Amino acid sequence: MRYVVKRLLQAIPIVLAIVVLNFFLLQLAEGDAVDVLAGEAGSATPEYMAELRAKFGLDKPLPVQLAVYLKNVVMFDLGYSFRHDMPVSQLILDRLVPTLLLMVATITLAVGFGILLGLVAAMGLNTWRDTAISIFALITYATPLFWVGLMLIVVFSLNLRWFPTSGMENFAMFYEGWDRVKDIAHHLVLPTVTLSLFYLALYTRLMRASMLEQAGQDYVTTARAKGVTENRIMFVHVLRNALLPVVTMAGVQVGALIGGSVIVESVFAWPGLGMLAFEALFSRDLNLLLGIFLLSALLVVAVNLVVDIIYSSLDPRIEVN
Amino acid sequence: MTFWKLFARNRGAVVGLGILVLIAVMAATASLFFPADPFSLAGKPMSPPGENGFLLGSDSLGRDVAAGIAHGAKTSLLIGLLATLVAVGIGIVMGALAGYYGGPIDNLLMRVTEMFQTIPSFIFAILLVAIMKPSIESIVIAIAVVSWPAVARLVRGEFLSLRNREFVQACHTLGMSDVRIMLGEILPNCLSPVIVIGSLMVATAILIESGLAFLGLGDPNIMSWGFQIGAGRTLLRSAWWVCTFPGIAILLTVLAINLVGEGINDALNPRLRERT
Amino acid sequence: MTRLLDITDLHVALPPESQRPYAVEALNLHLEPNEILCVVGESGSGKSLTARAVMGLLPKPRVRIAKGSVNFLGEDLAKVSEERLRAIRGSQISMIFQEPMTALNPVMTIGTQIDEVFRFHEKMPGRERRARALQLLTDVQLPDPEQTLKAYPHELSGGQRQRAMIAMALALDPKILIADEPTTALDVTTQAQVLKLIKQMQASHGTGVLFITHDFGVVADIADRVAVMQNGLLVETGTTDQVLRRPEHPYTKALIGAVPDLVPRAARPRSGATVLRVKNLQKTYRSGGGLFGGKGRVVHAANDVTFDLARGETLGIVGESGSGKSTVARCIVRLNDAEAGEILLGDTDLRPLGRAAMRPHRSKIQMVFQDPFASLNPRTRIGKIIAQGPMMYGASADEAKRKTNELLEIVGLDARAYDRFPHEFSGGQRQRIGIARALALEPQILVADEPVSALDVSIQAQILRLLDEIRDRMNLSMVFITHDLRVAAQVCDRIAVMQRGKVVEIGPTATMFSDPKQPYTQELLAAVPGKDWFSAEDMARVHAT
Amino acid sequence: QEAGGTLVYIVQPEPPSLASFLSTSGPIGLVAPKIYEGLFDYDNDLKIVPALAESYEVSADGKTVTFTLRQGVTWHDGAPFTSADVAFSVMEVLKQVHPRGPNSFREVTSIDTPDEHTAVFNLANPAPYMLRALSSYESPMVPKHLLEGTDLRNSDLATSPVGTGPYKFVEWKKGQYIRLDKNEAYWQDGMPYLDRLVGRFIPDASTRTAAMENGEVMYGAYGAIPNIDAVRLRDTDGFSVTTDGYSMINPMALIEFNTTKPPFDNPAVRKAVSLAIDREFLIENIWFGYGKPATSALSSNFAAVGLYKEGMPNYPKNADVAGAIALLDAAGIMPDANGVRATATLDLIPYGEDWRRAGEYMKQALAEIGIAIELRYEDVPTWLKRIYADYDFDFNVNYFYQLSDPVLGVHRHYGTDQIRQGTHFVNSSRYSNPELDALLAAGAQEADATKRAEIYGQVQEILAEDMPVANLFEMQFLTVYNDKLKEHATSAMGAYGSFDRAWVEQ
Ligand SMILES: Nc1ncnc2c1ncn2[C@@H]1O[C@H](COP(=O)(O)OP(=O)(O)OP(=O)(O)O)[C@@H](O)[C@H]1O
Ligand SMILES: Nc1ncnc2c1ncn2[C@@H]1O[C@H](COP(=O)(O)OP(=O)(O)OP(=O)(O)O)[C@@H](O)[C@H]1O
Ligand SMILES: [Mg+2]
Ligand SMILES: [Mg+2]
Repeated sequence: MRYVVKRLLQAIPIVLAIVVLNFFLLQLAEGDAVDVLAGEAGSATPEYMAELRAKFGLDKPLPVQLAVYLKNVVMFDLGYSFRHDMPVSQLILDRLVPTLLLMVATITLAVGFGILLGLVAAMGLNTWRDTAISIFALITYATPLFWVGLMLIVVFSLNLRWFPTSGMENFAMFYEGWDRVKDIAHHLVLPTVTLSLFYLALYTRLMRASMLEQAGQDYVTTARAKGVTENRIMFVHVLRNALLPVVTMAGVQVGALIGGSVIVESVFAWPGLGMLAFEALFSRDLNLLLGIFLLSALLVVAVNLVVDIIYSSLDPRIEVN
Repeated sequence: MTFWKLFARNRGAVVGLGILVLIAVMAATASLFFPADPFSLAGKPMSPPGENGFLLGSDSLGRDVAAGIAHGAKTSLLIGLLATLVAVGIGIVMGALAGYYGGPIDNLLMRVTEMFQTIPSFIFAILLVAIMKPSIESIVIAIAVVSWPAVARLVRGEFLSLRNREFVQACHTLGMSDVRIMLGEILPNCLSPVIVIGSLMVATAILIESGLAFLGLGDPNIMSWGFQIGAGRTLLRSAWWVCTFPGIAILLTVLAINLVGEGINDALNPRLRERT
Repeated sequence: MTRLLDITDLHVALPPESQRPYAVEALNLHLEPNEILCVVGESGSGKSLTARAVMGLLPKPRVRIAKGSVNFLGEDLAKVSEERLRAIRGSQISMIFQEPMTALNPVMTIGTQIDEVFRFHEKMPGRERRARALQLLTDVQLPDPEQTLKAYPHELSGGQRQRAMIAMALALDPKILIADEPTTALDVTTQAQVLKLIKQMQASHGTGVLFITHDFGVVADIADRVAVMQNGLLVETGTTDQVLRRPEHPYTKALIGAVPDLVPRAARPRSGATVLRVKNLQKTYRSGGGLFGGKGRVVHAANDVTFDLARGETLGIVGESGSGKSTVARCIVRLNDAEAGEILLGDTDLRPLGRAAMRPHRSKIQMVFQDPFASLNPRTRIGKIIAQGPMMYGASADEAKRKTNELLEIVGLDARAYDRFPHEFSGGQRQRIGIARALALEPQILVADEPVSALDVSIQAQILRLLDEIRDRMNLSMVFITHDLRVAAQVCDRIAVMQRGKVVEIGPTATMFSDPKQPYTQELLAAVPGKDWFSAEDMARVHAT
Repeated sequence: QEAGGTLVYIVQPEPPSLASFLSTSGPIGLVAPKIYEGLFDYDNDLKIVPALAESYEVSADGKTVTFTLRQGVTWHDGAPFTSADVAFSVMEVLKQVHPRGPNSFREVTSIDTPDEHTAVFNLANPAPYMLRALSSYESPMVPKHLLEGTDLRNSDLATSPVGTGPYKFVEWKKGQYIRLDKNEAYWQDGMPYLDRLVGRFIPDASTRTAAMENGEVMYGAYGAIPNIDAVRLRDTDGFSVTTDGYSMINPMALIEFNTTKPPFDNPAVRKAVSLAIDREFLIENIWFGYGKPATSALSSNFAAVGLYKEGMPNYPKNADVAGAIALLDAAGIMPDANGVRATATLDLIPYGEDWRRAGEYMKQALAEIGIAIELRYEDVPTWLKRIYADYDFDFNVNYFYQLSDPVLGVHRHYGTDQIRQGTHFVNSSRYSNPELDALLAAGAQEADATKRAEIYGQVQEILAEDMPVANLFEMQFLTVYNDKLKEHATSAMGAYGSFDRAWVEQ
């Protein structure tokens, strides 16, 4: 527990640095939220726009704006999204659940299948199975995400009618309770599959390489010398050691997932944070974007922490302390 | 065994290299086979492949898809290579300094690296392109900026393990300067993993570029595969060829680069050397 | 008595591109119950592959048995099914490996790993298995067996891990125990304990042991019979006495002749001039513990180390692994920063000097490293490796090249070496290159940190001779670090014994060996393997035959 | 008809808010008019249809307009709707904070409310165009009791609107949908037929089409379904495409030139550009046949009210390259060694792929007459700032709504008073012509139809010669719908209408 607190404390400077960095980066972008709002509203007078700027605090000098923002962040206040007319924290919170759903489902699927495929490939090294898996992994990796997404929609939504095209729920029905869970799961399938296909390739290859590496280690020979069966060697001895790099990788990837899913969220109209960030950027909704970056940083920190804890439970040599 | 012989043992890698060479040749000779501007309205819009003199069909404005692929190869490869070079450059400098000096410098540089890693990379790339305006340069910079941390971590790891190796210490006892040790002694020894990760990064860069173009953040003046896909995606259902052929081009290239990368990896990995 | 194991005409084929077609060729070897057969031979001679062939653990399909039979109690192990082999492995024939760290699965407890042996060979309720495991750990004299069962490999010391391995190997009372260099990775005192243990266990179980080593000291201590291998061929076999005292084959003779004598050679007179004086050197390693505190590990690797070094003298530093020998060496050449004390080179105290201030003094103290391969940049040509030192101190390219060629000649390499890469040389040659590099700067002091421990005995002897020659020729002073007391006896004028960061005893070599004062020194001397065997007289006899 | 059911339709992009009294943003229009109502609605022939006002009466001098309001109308929270709400909506809200309100109601000096159901608008000058700006999209009536005394620009109504319309606001799930349920207390008996409206946000165009084909959504307007797919769906059973419902907005695609710097400070070059562009090519290949080549500064839709003048020069249907080159030659703009007469950067409006295609086409087309173009694509805020705040551009493709009257939608391009730096979608060409200014001022107040037509005839002639803005084509927005959906286009407002009569075949 103390360790967790310590890790989180260590993350604070990084997170603040990210905020500052992004704050200035976003200032480099031309135009501001008021331009966008005014542009959307139709004609708006410069006076009105000045008034809005004053209201949003955009007329103050940059350091002051930054100071105000930082002060708020320290007090766990992410500020207000002028474009959405809502507190940033509420907006983000709304999107967090779908994002986590997609992320967790994707990671689970990608890591799960990646491990499985990697295992199968490594065990049948240089057989047709190995080759087929390797080719499959490469192709899924090399196909642009949006193409996969659109094709899945065409095949599974339009032709086969198995899955809905987009969205997170059936909006004609507004299911409740258990039906709603099933409905959401139904909607989750295609985006998850699309996104996982990409990561699946990484994990498959990583797992295969890791298995092969571990299979050459001395302790495997020892186990053989003891008369342990090949299956046990693979699944008990090698697998656990081989999982270590995969776990590390999964930790790194979670952070990338928030951003990496912009395309998938866009294609499947999945209400995640990636799309929100994307829109926030183009509407210069600085507070919102900073809020998302902040959250993503926290998420990465948290996930890394979890990964480290998992890691230490897989690898007794590492102690969390 | 020579590097080439080791490399050639991996059949996939040789095939990949072949494809890559073909694509490079295509990029180099694009203007020979398709002398016209790939943006020019060459004929009847939306011609299917093989009709109206379009080998791979034409798009909604009547632009030749084949010409676009040939000319786009140059852009896509260029973006891939440039972005990788820049990323590898930054990554090596950061990683080398951090790994070599360790301690507070390492701490600082690694925190910076981490910072870049906690920002969702694709969004970050979009942000950079949006700020700098879509153009080849901004796309290259954006891809490089989001890609270097991986290289930095790798190089740092290598430097950390190599800096205590005896041959490096021998250089210390000779009184060699730090810069010389870093550049002349350690760096050459960690180039192989860098080359491997670099080769894969080229592929990733091409994919990122196509993703950016999909979101409308490509350079509107330059033909690239990403541009073709971005422009053709709404036609996916009515004129499949507009978006599919460039997609296949990307797929083949990324595939080829990956195969080559794996081949290099196998050839350079002493552990795998003993195996078939 | 029936033979336990009878290997006839064994051929182990290597993959096509290897340097020789067979790793093991036409090998005939047998093992009787209750005997220890030592297989010796230089690195790469095929010892390990022989052992693996017996176990059915060859890295198939690239390396396989091409011909011959391995007869174990009437069964030909070269032909039986994988199933049958698995049943035999671990129960009838078991094996111990060289590296105690990597040979155990790092993520499984010792208990689980021992338990596997029982699980796969005998139907036994869990409780009984546990009791047996506990008994085994007690038998191999592991402290606190209960605790050890739950421990992970990294929580044990090297010696303890090797004991756990032995426990595992002996779990089911195998008829044959194969030990592939089980003590090479251990320091002398631990090695002595482990050897004793193996011998005890073997005697009490009546096991036949196939013991692979390249250390003749070890052979002398435990073997009943010896087999000598060279390049995949069995060149000589016989009882220990026969082979060690009356070797027939020139290769065996050469090997035995290269074993350094434990009787110190005559010390040379000390000259008056002191070149290096080390006073109260302190070096502490702190690890673990982060930004916000937490307890780290603190190791006093050098604790109040004081000695001096006269011109032309060789000072040996000996002591078991982890005693701080390397730390002292590294502090002297300023690869590590000591936190207190003085390192006086002439009148200059090197300790407080910064990187830049140190540079002019660098050339006066040079170092020879332990591992000849690791100490040479694999991507740099030999010529450049040697020449870059002088060039850094202002020599012209021609001058440096001339000097390099001269040095190559001194260390016994021909000038063609200049344009080649390190991997194109043998271990001994590489170590010569390392020495040439150190000499290129014409240092006053040479610090050699275990310069020969990575080398075969025969090559080791050559290098030691070379160092001797050079020292005489250039009137070098040398700090020579080793854990091998035989080597120390042959090289050093004086010896400092280190234990836990402290110099416990220092004095002329001869006195050290004949009249050790400190218990620790006595303990070290007692642990030297085969110390009753290779006396000067014996050696003389070997050379005479 | 059948009552009941849910209509899921596409709202794209997600609206920034639902405050239609603050913003005319398109996506707001797709939702808010279902909740708020205006005094009038308009049918497809632009005839007035009573809504919150049952009737109106204009005094002889045109300076007083009296509206008789409907009785028994209540706000969604139960409060009654009265003339006080009308006075408040126009005077305190629309005239103050609405983007177009100050223009639409500029002549309104005060509003008298003699009783709860009568509102008398007092005008400084006659304002015939005002009666065309009373729809719920242009001028929504808002609840006085909820807004009075609050900060209008920061009102809760922006995210949870309360109106008098056929549907009540229920929920807005950001990034997903807005849900409206039937207003049981709606003043039109038995209406609306639908139980529920759900506006869905689907960012990707191809996915929107797929969702339409799959039956997940039934209605998509304002280009929600790309034209190419609309064309395909039009020929598919079960789906239809209509161009009805856009007559009030009158969209026009055009080029804005920066008339203050070369090369487009020269009218000859601007005209040459207009000549060199093949309007039919654009319509055919980018908008897939939907659209009509522009033939004047005014949309031909104004022919109905007699303001459109035929036969203007310089708006060819197909490219007149020879004519363009002749113009340039005559103006002394000669090609250099590479055949380049002028170079310029074309800014692309960041509102969709079609405009990028149009830019790419124009680059090719203008190369023919020796104008070398670099395309520039930036995101919305950057682009807005560049064009309307910094004036840092050569020319840009754009589109505008000409709306129901030139005063509302056309004047803003050309008047000297419309050079308002920092204000979006006004005279960014910075074209200034006193003669034209006078004509525009006269046109705004002229009540007599023939005189007004004459004035606008002159306006069109001047603009055809000076061409500060080159109109390209009259856009036809498409509404794609599932055939099960009926009666969704009864209003001239189309998708910006109330859907009160829409119903779904079960
Ligand atoms: N997996 C393998 N593939 C190919 N060649 C091998 C393999 N293992 C060993 N060899 C070769 O077989 C020969 C004998 O190897 P072996 O391991 O038996 O030597 P050793 O006598 O045990 O040496 P050491 O003392 O270094 O352990 C060597 O030349 C080695 O290069
Ligand atoms: N960089 C380091 N960080 C922390 N502890 C270290 C470090 N280097 C050495 N030590 C510790 O310091 C002690 C002395 O190490 P040193 O390498 O000097 O021993 P040594 O006598 O040379 O042993 P060996 O014979 O195994 O080479 C050991 O306990 C070791 O674990
Ligand atoms: Mg061996
Ligand atoms: Mg040491």
